[in-house]
Amino acid sequence: MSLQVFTFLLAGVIVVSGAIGVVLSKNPVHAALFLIQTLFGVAVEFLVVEAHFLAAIQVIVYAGAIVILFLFVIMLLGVDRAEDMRVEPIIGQRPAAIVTGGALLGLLLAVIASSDSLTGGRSQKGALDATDQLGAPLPNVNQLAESIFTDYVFAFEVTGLLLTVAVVGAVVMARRIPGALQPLPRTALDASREAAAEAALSEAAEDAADDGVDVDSAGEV
Amino acid sequence: MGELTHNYYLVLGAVVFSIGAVGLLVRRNPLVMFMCVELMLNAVNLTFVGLAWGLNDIGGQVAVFFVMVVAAAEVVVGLAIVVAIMRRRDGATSDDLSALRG
Amino acid sequence: MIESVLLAAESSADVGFPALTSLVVIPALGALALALVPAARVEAHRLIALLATVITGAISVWVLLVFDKSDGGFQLRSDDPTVWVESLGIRWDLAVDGISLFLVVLTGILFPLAILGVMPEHSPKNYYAWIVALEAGVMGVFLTLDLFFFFVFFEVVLVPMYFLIGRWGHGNRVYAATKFFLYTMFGSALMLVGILSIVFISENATGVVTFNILELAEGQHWGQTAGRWIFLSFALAFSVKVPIFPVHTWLPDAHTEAPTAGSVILAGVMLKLGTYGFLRFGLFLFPEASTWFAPVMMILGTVGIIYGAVVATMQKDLKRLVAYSSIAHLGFIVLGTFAITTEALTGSVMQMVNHGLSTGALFFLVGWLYERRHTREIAALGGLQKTAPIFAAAFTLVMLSSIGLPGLNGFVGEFLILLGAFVANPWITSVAATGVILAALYLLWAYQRVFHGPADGENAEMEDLKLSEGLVLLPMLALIVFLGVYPKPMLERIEPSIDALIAHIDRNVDDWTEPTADVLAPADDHGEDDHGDDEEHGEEAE
Amino acid sequence: MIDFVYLVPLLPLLGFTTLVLFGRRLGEPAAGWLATAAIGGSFLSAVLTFFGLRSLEGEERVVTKTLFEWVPVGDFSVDVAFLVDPLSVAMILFVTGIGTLIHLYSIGYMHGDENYSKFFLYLNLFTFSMLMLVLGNNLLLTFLGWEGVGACSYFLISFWFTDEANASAGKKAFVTNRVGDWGFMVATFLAFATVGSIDYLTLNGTASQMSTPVVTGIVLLLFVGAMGKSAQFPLYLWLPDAMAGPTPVSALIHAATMVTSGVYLLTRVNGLLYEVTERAGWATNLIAWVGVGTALFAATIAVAQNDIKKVLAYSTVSQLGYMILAVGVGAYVAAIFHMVMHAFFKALLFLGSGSVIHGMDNDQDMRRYGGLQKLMPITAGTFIIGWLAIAGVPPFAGFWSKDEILLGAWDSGGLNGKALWLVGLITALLTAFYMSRQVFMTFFGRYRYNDPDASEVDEAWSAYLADAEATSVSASAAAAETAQAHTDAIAAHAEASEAFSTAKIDAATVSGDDEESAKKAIEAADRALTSSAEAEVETKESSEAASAAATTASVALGDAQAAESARSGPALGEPDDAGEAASFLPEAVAARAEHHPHESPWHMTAPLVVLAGLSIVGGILNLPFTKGLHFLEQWLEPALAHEHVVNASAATKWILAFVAIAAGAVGILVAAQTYLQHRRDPALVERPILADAWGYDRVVSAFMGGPGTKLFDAIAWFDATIIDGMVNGVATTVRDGGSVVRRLQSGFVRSYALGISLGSVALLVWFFVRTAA
Repeated sequence: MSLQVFTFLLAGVIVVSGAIGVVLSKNPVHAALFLIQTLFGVAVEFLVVEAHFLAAIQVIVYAGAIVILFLFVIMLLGVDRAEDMRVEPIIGQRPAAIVTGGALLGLLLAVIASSDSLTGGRSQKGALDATDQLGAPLPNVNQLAESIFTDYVFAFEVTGLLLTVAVVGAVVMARRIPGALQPLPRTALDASREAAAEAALSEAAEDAADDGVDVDSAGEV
Repeated sequence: MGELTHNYYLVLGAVVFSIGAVGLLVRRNPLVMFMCVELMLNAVNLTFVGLAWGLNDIGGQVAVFFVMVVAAAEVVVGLAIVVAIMRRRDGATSDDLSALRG
Repeated sequence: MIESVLLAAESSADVGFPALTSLVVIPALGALALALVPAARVEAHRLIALLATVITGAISVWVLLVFDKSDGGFQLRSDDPTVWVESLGIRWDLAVDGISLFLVVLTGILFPLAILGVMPEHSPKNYYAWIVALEAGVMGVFLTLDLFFFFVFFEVVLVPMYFLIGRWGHGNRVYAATKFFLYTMFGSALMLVGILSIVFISENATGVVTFNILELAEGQHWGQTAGRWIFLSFALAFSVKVPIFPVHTWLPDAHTEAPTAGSVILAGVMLKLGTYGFLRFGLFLFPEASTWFAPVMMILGTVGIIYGAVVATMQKDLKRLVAYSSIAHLGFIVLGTFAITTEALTGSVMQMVNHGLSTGALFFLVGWLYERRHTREIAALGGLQKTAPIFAAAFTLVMLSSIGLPGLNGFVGEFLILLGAFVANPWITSVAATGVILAALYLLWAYQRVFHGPADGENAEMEDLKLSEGLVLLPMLALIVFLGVYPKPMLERIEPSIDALIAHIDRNVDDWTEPTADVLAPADDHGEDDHGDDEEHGEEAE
Repeated sequence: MIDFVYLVPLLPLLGFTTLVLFGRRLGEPAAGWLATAAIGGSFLSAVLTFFGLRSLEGEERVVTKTLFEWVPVGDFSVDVAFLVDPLSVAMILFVTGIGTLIHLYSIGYMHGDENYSKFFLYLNLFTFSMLMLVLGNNLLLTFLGWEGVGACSYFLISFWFTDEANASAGKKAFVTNRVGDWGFMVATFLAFATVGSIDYLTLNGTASQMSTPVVTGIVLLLFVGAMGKSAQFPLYLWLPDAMAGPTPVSALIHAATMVTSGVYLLTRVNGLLYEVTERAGWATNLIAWVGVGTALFAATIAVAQNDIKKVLAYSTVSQLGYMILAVGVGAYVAAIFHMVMHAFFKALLFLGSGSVIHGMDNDQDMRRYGGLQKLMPITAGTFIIGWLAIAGVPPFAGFWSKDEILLGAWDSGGLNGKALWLVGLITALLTAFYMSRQVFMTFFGRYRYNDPDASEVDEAWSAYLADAEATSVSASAAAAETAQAHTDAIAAHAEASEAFSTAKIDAATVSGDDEESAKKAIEAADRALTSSAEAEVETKESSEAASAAATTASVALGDAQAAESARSGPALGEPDDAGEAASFLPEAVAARAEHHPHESPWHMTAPLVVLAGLSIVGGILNLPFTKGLHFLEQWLEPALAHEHVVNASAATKWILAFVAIAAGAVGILVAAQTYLQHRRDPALVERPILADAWGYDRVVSAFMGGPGTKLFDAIAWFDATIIDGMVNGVATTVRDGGSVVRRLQSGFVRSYALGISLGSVALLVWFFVRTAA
């Protein structure tokens, strides 16, 4: 077992355990922290296969910026309370999700197992192990830069535009509009929830009546 | 166990992707759902990088670069939406937003 | 034939003024102008609509005047059609021949009358805009030689009519409009597949993509089976539009609930899109399939004649009765179209115009009746001839035209259709001819119930025909009488194109010849010889 | 001079257009005079045409005058062209001639009608159409006229459209005729499909080359057309109803001209008929039998009609049957001869009846006529001439032509011909009978207009009985009431006497002030007792009186009932007497008594006189005695190439003539015995089933109104429910399917995500399976 494989496996355990943590932790803050764990693990995996630049921005952008953004939002909105994982309003969603996830995993693995060789055309610019005129291996950043600013320059520009639009959009949406906010439209779920609450209330009232207690006060209790 | 091959990355990617997918389907908190989406994106990134290595082609890494940018944009917009929703209803879950029911 | 057509097109290209294009463009511009004028400028709407339609009508009459009656090919066609999509061979290619000429003129005349004849009850701006837009679409269908544009126009006309019925109609108007729209849309969905099929089949054979019907028809690259199937896809679209039994039920609803102008246009020109389609895109593109399906179509036409008449007889709503009478009349046209003889085809084309005039006029009258009495129920009317003698006289004349009284236009068309169809198939035609009895039955019975008898209640106070209404009706009545007494100018313009069409069918279908007046030739030896010679001379003379 | 033929239809057309445009402004009587002048001019033109044609030699007398090309399409070409030959000229002469007379007559008859000018407008249009029918050189132009006259007939029958019955009759005429027109049209198609032409000369010329089925088909289909227009069984139904129109219309259209056009048409294509006779004799024989059958059938119905115009209508049907018979046996000259003669005398009879109706205040019931010859001498005289003519009395017009037809039938060969002749003869007898009946009932006998008729007497009696009964009932009710009052009074008296005694007892027990009041009470009670006793006596008297009145009334009722049951119908020839019920006769009777029948104005009588003259001498046209006297036959020869040549010997002819005269005489004598001398009860012949026209009309109407309407309704129901139901069913299915599928759209984003996941799984499976395979 080479160092490479060892590193990969170690990082892999970090990644997978982080991912499971994200899914299972009731508190979004915990989930965010687990996500950071996963992202760091991924960064390590990048390093293993010589994607140095990507590993760097994985840490800087993802872990540094995106997850922090998540945490900001969680804190801003104060939604850091635990989600009740015991109930599932949509009937059959959870088993279906697990079956689907399992099937997805199984099939993907089956596909990987059944494909024995790699095929595919080259992209126009550069192999990973390209060298300069002197025969020295090119730094990863240089290679990536060359590819991005030649072959993919149009995509790059468009991405820039996309980011700008996203920022503008985010600002517009998150802006606080003066005056009262339009409440969310009522949904079927709301109705069922209210019905359930009402049923519970009337049940309580009945119980209270049985016990000879005033209904209103029971409601307040 | 021998040498590291791109298949390791593919398997890892598949596992993380599936976990992300299950999380997305199971969790109701929109923020956590976003995190699961990030997991899935990262899983894809892993396969890209792994294949770039296996195929000895920088193109895979370029793709990852773009994925990251798009992920950043997506998170920005998505979180803005979450903020906008949460302002209207505190502690809303994704199931509360079912106004498009047929 | 193509050569002659192209030659004709060149010879008539020196007109200098794109008359046919303007027939489509002027109404379209009119609609645009109406859309741009503010809704508050009420007086401007009617004026613009009138201006657009009257100019269009004038151009259509001018086209009629410059039309060369000796030429059976397409005329006034630009020799260098504007290419719209080069790679798909889609061209803005308009032309007129004897078959489309009178439909174009009918459209040109009917639209201004429809605008003059009735005022919308509300939202005049949108109303006029839709009507004028409709004219552009209808003209486009009649004029284009390009299948792509044909399909576009064929579908485009649905939209204005949908809104006219849905917004300005009566009673159950939304139901009627939706039914009309969906039904006809459904009918023509398969036609698009058919159009693409023949275009691609031709492309495979020639390497050239073209939507031009002349080239497609001349090529006939599709085989027998494919041709029949594709013909069916076209036939379905046209059958719904005509409509032919049993896909007719949208028509009574649409006609009944439509506003008066809508009914007039619907009956006058829009139903002709179907029958015209059968002639131009059925017979011309698929000669083999048409001759193969001809007996079925003749039977369907006959069923339509009898069935429409029988159902019309029992209607309690006057407008609905007229609508069902349309089914019967269009049955005659279908019968004539698929008899594929010169007489029957010429009669069919003429009958299209006749039906437009007489049923259009009937719808005007029924509409005005409704304006006055606010009911169309036959049982609620009665004795109106006493209170409104001029109204009754106009109704009588139009009704007699519809019944097919000789000396009025309806007869000439009907007679020619039956005559030609008889030569093709005596038995079916003998049955179809009973339609004339039923036509008399349902119309006279309706007339009796509405106009005869004592007038009481509101019937006793009904206003007679107003001068303005009379003036709207006058051109139609004049044409009804003129075409009945002297149909020759019309027939001699239609016939060369029909001859060309029949020659085209004859060339492209191996074992088919036009049924001629010889099928029941006497068994006696000497008689047949003499007679046969006559026939041949007759054909040479043509 | 033949070119004058253009003027013949043109003048009525001009008259028509002028009246359309200015009719209302012209008003009465200018519009009428204008129309009459137009037809008169047309008649003069016809006369000039006649002389023009006469100046030509025999075979040249067939001239085609083309006006313009009408419907030219492909192999088919039809001109507006006139075929001027002896046959058509003979027709236009009598159409315009009689037309002029009837126009003139109408000026008086339509006096005061609010649609005066419209009437003449229609008449002119009718004449124009009729002339086109006659002059057309081809089937199509004839069809134009054919339908034109049909339409005018429709307009004129329903001329007084406010009455539903008239409107229905007009519609019935048009629709029934359309059934025949179907035959005409199909015949035209068949002719075109066979010959490639539909003009008469070509058709007659190529008849011999047509195959037997074709020529038979054309002839029979044309005969279907003729059955409609010439009112033959089974399509005759409309003609009796057509009498709803104004009488001049009945005379012009439904007796003299239009209805004969079927006969004319068959005569026109005599070349075809000849071929049919030669090759498929059954077909012409069928025509002959339909003709003679209709003649007999209609004659039996005419016997029992009471409406003066209905008799004439059925008579017309019957006479048309004769003409069809003549055509069927190939006696075309006889057919045309009878057609012209019939036009003379039937127009005369109709106009005469119109004059009577006019004079009798629009009453058409012959049972109320009688003795009118004194009051309307001209009408009566001319009507009697018409009667003699139709009854076949020599030397009046009808005798000659009817004789010709019977001779033709006899001579058509074999037992079949004899049978045709015999039926024709019986019809002749019946004709003489019913026409005599009409004349006797109308012009002879007692003046009966003041008499109440049977139904009115019945009405009077039932009114009388009802009145008596009402009296009786009210009297007994009054008796019961007074008796009750009496009982009440007795009770009141008893009460009062008790009150009195109680008061006395009370007075005995009190004293002091109370004594005073008790005394007053006694006085009051005494007064009450006295008055109640008076009341008792009074009510007793009134009760007795009332019960006596009730008894009287019930006796009177019994008497009335007895009288009613004892009353018998009128004695033969005597008026029905209402007797005791006379004062209860409907007011109409009294109103009639006020009426004084009068002779019509000169516009109306002048045509009668002219027509009467023609009916007397008309026979001269074609006297049978020597060849030289066959003017009509000689004249028509160029047009009728296939006239049947009579083989019968002169002796046979004489015998047949005498038999026919004898039959006519028998008919007249029987009628005279029955209706003049009242020796027989008319009910012997006036059977209800005959009055009901053998129930045929009723059955047909019942079928049309019953199962026929039901069938039509069923089809309309089928359309609305099944056909449209299927369409709506498709729509409903789509909508229902949509509302089911809609549930999938839960609105939960996680459900959608699950869907996407499932989709990816499915895609993966697909890829995997594909690469594996």
